[in-house]
Amino acid sequence: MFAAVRSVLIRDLMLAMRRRADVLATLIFFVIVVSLFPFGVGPDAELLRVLGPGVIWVAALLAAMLSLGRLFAGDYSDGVLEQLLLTPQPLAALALAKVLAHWLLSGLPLVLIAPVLGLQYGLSGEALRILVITLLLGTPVLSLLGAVGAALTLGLRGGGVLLSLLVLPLYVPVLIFGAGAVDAGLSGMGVEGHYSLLAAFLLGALILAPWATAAALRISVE
Amino acid sequence: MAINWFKYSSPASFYPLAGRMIPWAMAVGVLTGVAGLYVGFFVAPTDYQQGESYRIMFIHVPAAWMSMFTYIVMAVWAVAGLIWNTRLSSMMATALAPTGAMFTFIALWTGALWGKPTWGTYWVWDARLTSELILLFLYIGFIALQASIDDPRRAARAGGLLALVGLVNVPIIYWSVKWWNTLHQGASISFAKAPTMAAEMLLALLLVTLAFWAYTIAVALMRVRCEILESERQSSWIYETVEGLR
Amino acid sequence: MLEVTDLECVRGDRRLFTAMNFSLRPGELLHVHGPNGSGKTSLLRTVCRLMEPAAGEIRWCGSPVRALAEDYLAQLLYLGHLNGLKDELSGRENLAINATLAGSRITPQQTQEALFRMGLDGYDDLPVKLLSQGQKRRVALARLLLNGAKLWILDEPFTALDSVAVKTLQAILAGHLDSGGVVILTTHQEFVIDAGRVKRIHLGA
Amino acid sequence: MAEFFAMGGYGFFIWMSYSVTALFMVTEVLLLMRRRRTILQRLSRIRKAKIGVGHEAQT
Repeated sequence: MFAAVRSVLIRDLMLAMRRRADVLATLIFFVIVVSLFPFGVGPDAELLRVLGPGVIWVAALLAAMLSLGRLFAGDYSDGVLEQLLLTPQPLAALALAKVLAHWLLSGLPLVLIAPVLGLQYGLSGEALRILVITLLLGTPVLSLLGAVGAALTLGLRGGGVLLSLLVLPLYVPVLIFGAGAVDAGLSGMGVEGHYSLLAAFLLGALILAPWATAAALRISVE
Repeated sequence: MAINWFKYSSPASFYPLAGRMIPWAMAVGVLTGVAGLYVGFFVAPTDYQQGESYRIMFIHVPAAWMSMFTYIVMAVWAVAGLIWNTRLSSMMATALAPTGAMFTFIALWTGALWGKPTWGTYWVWDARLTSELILLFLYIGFIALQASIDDPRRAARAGGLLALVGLVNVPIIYWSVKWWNTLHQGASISFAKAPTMAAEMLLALLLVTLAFWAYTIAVALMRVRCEILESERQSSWIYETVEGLR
Repeated sequence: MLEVTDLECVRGDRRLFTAMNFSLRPGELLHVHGPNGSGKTSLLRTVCRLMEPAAGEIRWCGSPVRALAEDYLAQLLYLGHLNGLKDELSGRENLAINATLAGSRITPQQTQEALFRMGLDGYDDLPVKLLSQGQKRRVALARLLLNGAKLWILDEPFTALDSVAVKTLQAILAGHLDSGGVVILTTHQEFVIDAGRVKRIHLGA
Repeated sequence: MAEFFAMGGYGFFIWMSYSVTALFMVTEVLLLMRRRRTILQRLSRIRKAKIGVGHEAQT
């Protein structure tokens, strides 16, 4: 089973390396969305400092949406997904491998570049640290929950919009506690509560989402 | 699967049963609705803090209750359909969704109209309004997903799974929003306590809730009958049972 | 070995077939034929458990496949309309990943031999997207040589193959039947199998 | 009467709430009735077509 999980993971990473433009596009989208906000709300440093964490988090949600559409679409259209369903491996484990690959390719880069964008918004070192930790805990949840939506909307017309409609409401808790942590940390309220809640979400999603994704894939391939 | 443990789980026998139930449910709905409005407008006293504006409560609160109950009932039907692969359960879920979404919208709409005279603004990011808004998105997602799938079996199963995921998430979302709201707003506008609930007010609330329940049942049954007619157009019983086809 | 009883298949609101019965013993091949849209692919996908049957049962070696779950899948090899190959990867990489997922260990040597037998010597390192339609199909068919599955389910395996490749595939199928395997396939083409026994099912009016 | 409709100055909010609710509920019922009629008409056309060709309704 681990050999199979590893080979799916490596295959997805390998494919991404041969099609780097897709990975880069998500990252650049993230950077552009974050950088656009000051044009909308004005360059007031104080205002931007307050908005910063929220803007970065919302942009991360949107970037995740953008990349989720591709999570299973390629495998669906060339028949690889059928073959995955027919392997004598637990489908949830294979789905988890694909989600992990998705996070490494589109979640982790966002986490790494977020501090740079945070500087644009004048966030302090402490705020940046909290932001990175929450993103690190939160973005895998986005990938895990998003995978369920991506699997459900596979091959449907208007898939992208539909996917956002299904998944974005489910992201609300992650958004609240992810973006809220920076505020809580800076106002001295203690940020551990946020961390543990995000970790709990991650754990819950890690346990439940692969099963739901596997079930959704079976429904969509039929 | 071998025993038909519930006779009415087959569309053919449920269709006429539903037809007999609809007028009764409608009648109960209209009667309790009229009674509720009468008590609400002519018996219940004017609130000493909010004046007459609190009378919006008589639809706002029942609509909000309905929106949540309906979601749970819908999800339970959908999940039952997913587990036991019974067509009728999934159809019930599909039939409940638009009415649930409608009550969610009504709760939002009346909440906004109640908010203006009470809080001075149509929209506040109050925990209840916000989670109601997210609930509306969940309903719309369910409806949109089913609408974009052509194969009825896939639509039923995908909807069931989505409803299950939603059901797990609803408490988390509700609780997060509540927490978020108390953190940002303080407890300045808790209005559950504001109108001291007179017995007449409670009576009106309960009557309207009952009316909404009966209405939802009637409308869901009407919709389920349409779903059955559409999906069973190949079966001969349709042509034997349905009046007006001869 | 494989028994199908009273199988019924519904697609959308169309009833494709009802009361389908057949059984296959080791060394038997089932040729499913019928016009387009008669439910050939649906039958194959149902036997693979990609689709849930509306009614009926499929048994493998006496046990229902529903209960066997992954043990059944380990005995099964399915090749659909789609080749199930990643365009960006080479034939060799595709086959290696497929084998790992199927739970079988193969050496690069074996992959090389399989591709050679399919007449793809020298193409094994090219990304699949550079191959022709027939060459892609042959890469997909090379899986037959690298998999220990007893039950082969092949949807139109002869499409896009040239006459040499058709002969090779016939030989591979015959070898599989000789070693006690079972094959279900659909095709519009005539084919000759010297080994085993060929059964036929006609679908549609 | 006018006093009743004014609702102590809150008439606009109250009647907008109640009228929209009533409108939605009535519209939903009407739409469902129309949907049912359309389906029944289509079914009876299908039935007539079947009889016309000389086939009986499918069994």
